Amino acid sequence: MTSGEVRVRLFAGLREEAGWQERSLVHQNGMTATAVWTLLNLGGTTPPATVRVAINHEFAALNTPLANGDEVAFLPPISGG
Amino acid sequence: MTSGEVRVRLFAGLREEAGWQERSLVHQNGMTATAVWTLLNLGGTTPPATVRVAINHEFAALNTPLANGDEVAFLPPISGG
Amino acid sequence: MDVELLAAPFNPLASLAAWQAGLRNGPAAIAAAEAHFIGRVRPVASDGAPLEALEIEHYPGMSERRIAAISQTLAHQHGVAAVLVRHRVGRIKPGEPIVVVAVAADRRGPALRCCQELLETLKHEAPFWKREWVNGCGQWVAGNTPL
Amino acid sequence: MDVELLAAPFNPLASLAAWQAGLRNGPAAIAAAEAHFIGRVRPVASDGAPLEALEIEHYPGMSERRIAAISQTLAHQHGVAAVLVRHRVGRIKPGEPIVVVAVAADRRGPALRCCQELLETLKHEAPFWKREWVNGCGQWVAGNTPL
Repeated sequence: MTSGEVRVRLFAGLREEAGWQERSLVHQNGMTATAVWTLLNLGGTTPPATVRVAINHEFAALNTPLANGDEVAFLPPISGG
Repeated sequence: MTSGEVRVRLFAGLREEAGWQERSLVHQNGMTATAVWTLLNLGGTTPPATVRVAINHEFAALNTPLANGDEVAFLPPISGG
Repeated sequence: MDVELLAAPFNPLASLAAWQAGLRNGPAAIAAAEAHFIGRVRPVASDGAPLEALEIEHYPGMSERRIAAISQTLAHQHGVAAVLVRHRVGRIKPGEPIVVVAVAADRRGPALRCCQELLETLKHEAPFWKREWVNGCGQWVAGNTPL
Repeated sequence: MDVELLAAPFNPLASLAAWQAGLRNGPAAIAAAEAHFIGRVRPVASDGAPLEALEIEHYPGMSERRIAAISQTLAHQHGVAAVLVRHRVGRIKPGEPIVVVAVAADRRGPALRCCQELLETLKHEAPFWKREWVNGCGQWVAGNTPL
């Protein structure tokens, strides 16, 4: 992954609503998952309460600052097993 | 099984303490497992609280009257599975 | 209810495979959840000494009847589709299977709960007695291993 | 921890047999208790319609990592000797296995409890999404089936 960027991934219903599964954004200091959500016009100014965020394959809080090269993912409600 | 008799069975530790595993007794009206225990000198006038009784392969109370041809068993504490 | 006492060593997965094959052709074919338990003989006796063998005495006739009755009652209570029980009797070597319990149900909750309760009930309500053999001496086990 | 995601149909008892064979040669050889769970695809969708297939989307990389972490944490918490997880991804037909969880421990309590908690945690904490296919249309499943 190119440093200076943040990779964004969507899954399942979120992916289909948005019509894309992966995008890259220029990294900005202090950028959070909420900011990414807004920038990409995913719906409103913050993800719905049912959506969880993962940063680099770990669950994370919406307001965790993203670093250069991070992968942030928005996860609709999980239905595993 | 001969009518007019009660068959008595012992298992595990009880069988070894008594030195026999099966006996027959003449059935008497109103005979109970407790009476059988006493008659056969199995120790005291009633089985210890840890011993359970089965009549014809079903758990039963000590004071259930035995019928002609019944099989009564004294079961030491169970340790299955 | 598929219940059997076995006097010789057996393969738990083979028992499960045969049971599953039977289910596929019956009313439990659509049971989406299956819970299993396999118990084996520990290599040490209760006092920590190396175990030669575990012997299980039972009350023939009553033991089969009790296991069938317990299985049927719990299957009904938990609303599960099918139950399998295999239980060894006789002399069993360390590492060998003693018991297999399996439950098929439509949902994971009933399958798991019925499997656990069935196992616990068998341990306390079926006429089995364990004897541990160490150095050629047999000792009756007073109760069940802790949960 | 023996954890794998599978993109093709698999045989749960074969997975269990391979896992057991591995245990026999390791430190879990003396684990006397084994609990298993197998989950299969139901033949009907949530709304009762006949199901063509269940599709499971996952987050490659994160899903493996989460399952391994969950398994390790619960194995440690319950003090069990070994854990097996097999989970299908992709398109799965009715009756085909989705998930196998197995736990080996010294005692039945930890084996049974860890198996149940592992299954429940996977359902809520690993990034999997189910889609039901009925009549050529796919519908995302909002949550988990009730326990």
